[in-house]
Formats: sequence, C-alpha cells, structure tokens
Amino acid sequence: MDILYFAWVRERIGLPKERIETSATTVAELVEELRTREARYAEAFSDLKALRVALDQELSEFDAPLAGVREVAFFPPMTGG
Amino acid sequence: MDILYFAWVRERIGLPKERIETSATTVAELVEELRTREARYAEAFSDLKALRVALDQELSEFDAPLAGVREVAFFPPMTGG
Amino acid sequence: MSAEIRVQEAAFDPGAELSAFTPRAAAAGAGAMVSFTGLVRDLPGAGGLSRMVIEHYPGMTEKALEKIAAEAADRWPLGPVLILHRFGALTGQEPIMMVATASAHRVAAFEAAEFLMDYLKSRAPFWKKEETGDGTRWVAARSEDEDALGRWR
Amino acid sequence: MSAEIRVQEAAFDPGAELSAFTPRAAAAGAGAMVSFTGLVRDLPGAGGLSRMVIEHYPGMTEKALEKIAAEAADRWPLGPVLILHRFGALTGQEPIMMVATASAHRVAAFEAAEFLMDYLKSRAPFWKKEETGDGTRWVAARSEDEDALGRWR
Repeated sequence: MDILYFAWVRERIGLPKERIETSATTVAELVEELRTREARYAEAFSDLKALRVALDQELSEFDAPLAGVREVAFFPPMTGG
Repeated sequence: MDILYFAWVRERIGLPKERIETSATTVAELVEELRTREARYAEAFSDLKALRVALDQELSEFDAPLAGVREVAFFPPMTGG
Repeated sequence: MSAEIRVQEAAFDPGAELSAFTPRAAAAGAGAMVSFTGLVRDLPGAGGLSRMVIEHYPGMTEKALEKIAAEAADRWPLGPVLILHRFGALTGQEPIMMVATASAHRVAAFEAAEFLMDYLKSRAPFWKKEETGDGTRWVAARSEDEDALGRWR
Repeated sequence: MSAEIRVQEAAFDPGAELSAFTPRAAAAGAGAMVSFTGLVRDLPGAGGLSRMVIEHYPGMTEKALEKIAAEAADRWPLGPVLILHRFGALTGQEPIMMVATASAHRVAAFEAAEFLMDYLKSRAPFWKKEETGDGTRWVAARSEDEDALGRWR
C-alpha cells in the first residue's frame, strides 16, 4: 500500500511517500500502526482532528475500511483558492 | 423647464426633449398638464405605474415638488446591465 | 476605493479590461477580484436577435453609476472598482457591460459585484431595445430585478 | 457544460484567460459571465510576505476539480466553466488561481462561481505555505471556509 504525506505532515514525517505492508483493516488501525513506529509519526498523527485522509484520491474518513485500497494520503485541511 | 423623454416614452411623444413654461407645483400636476395637450401625451402618460421620473437627474416620485427643478425626465423602468 | 466609471459607444474586450484591472487590484493589496460581464444573447430560432440598441440618459447615467460605486465602497472594504457600460447599437454575442471589484477576501469581492449589478440593473438609466426578424421591442423590466434589491436593504 | 481544468506551475494572466473564455461563453448562448481571481496578497509591514509556495496532490487535484465542476453543472444551467490553479513558488501580487462561469442569467453565473470557490477552498488538495521575513508557516484552514459549504447543502 502506498502512503502519501502532504504539507506539514510530509515535513514532520520527513518523506512524501512510502510503501508499506499492513494488516490494518481501517484507516484508524493504520494510523495506530504508524504511530508506534517512531516519534515523528506519533507527533504527526497526534491530533486526528487536524488531519484529513484520502483513499485512492477520494476524501474519506478515519473509520473507513482499507479493503482494496491502493493509495492512502494524509494531509492537513486544504487551503487552496 | 426642460422635459426629457427616453425609450418608448420618447417614441410615443415623438421628441426627446422640449422646453416648457408651467405653473405646475408637483410632477403629478405637470403630468396632468401634459396629458391635456395632445393624444400622444395622453397615451404616453396613461399608466404612471409603467413610468419613472427623474428631477435634475435624480430618481424621484410623482408627488415630488417641482420648486427649483430645471430638468424633468420621464422614462420606463430601467433595463441596463 | 477608486472607481473607474465608463459609459461608451465603443466595443470593449472584457479580458483586456481585466488585464488592466489586475495590477491595480494587486497594488491595493487585494487577494480577490470578481468580474461580471453581460453579453448580447444570440437567441436561436425564428426571428433570432439581430441587433440590440441601448439608449441612456447622458449626465444622469454617470451620476447614478458613481453613486452606486460609492455605496458599494461604504459597505465593503474595496480596492479598485470598474463599471463599464456601452450604449448605441450592439450585435449578437458582443459584451454589453462589465463590473469588476477587488477586496482582501472573496466574500466582499463577490457581494460588492452582485450589489453593483443589482443596482445597475434597476437604478441606472439604460434602456435596451431588441431588433429581431419579427420586429423591434423595448426590453421589459423584470420584477425579479427590482426584488433583487431587497437583499441589500 | 464543458469544463476546462488546468493545474499548472506557470504564471497566467487573468485577462488573457477571460479573453479566451468570452467567445466560448458567447457561442454557448450565455448572457452573463463571472470570473474570480485569487492573488497573492503582498502584506505590508514588518516581515511582509516575500513568497508563497503551493503544494498539491497530483492526480487527486484534477479529479477533485472535475467533480466540483460537474456538481456545479448539475445545479445551474452553465455554459463553459474554467478552473485554473497554480502550484509551486509564487511571489507577491501574482495570480494564484481563477474560476470563470457563464450562464444565460446573472444569478446562475454568480452562484456557480461562488459554489466553485467554496468547494475549491475546502475540498481540492492544495496547501499554501507563506514565507515572510519572520520565517515560513503553513496557512491554516479557516473555519469560515468550511462553514461556507453549508450554503450549498
């Protein structure tokens, strides 16, 4: 599964993209797994209300299932326009 | 006093502008005076709800006084934009 | 707010106007610009529109537009404002008029442009006459246009 | 409705875009065109903005903008629609993005442009970072921008 990070999430974690193997069945489980990795992940994911998630390039929710998903992206609320 | 006509009011009366001497003290009195002149005036002023009036280039009302006014204009509701 | 008001017979290019407006808006610290352009609709079907003639009241027109622009500037913190309206004979698809507004934020720029348009429609002395294959007719004022002013009272 | 969606690093001229948009709107029978342009605000004072960097999510960005344009076309009878957004490094006063809409009447053109802007602000994956004399910071989302979506539900 490809995990992408944008804006300050990318900066805190220190990379824009990584490929991981996971048995997580929901986004929330995936986040738990990432948090246990290293302090920089724990810090980036410390407040989920400050984060948004997209599954296969569609905005989604943290309780959404990961079955069949190939690309997960984490980022702060958008500020375009 | 200069009287100006625009759009279909101008077409019905048959001229864009005329100078008249009047003792009318309000727009309504002026309209009454014009109506008695000729059929084309009576026709143009037959329905005041379909008309607007400006006094010295400011939108006004038919009961407004004419004291000090130099230019009166009659026209249909505006359709710019 | 500095308002540029133009009432002209000559055709204009909305894009060229926006190109000239943009650096003025940027220099005034604006983060948002809104433009509205009215076009002569080229209605299809029998007796389609072949020409539009716009009459106006020279002198009063400019005063009315200045007043509308000043009122917009009282209500919203605006950078430059442009109001441009043609008169005379126009053909299908030609730009009739344009307004442009600039402000720090988008809501003010949008609202000011809508305010200018609503007042311009019903309070500036312009009258449109349409010439079609079936003859000519003065465009009737629409009650929705008068009603639109209620939003700003 | 035909939507032109562009996500580009290159600078653009809002006026040139409107010049290209106008004949497309006119040919579609539109009587009203609205454009919105966002500019980098050149904030005065100590540590004024010297640069803005916009990050986006290639692939998702285009999909999100297409979806927003399609939703606008479901709600209003629209002629052409333009959505243009830059990414990368921008300097003060530069245009960031632009939308343009066209419709038979002005209310639809205004509402569709406001709808596009409201959704683009909170639902298209762009992130702005400001660099000033005091350092760099990611622009925080404003709760008003999220609240603005309530109008369209």
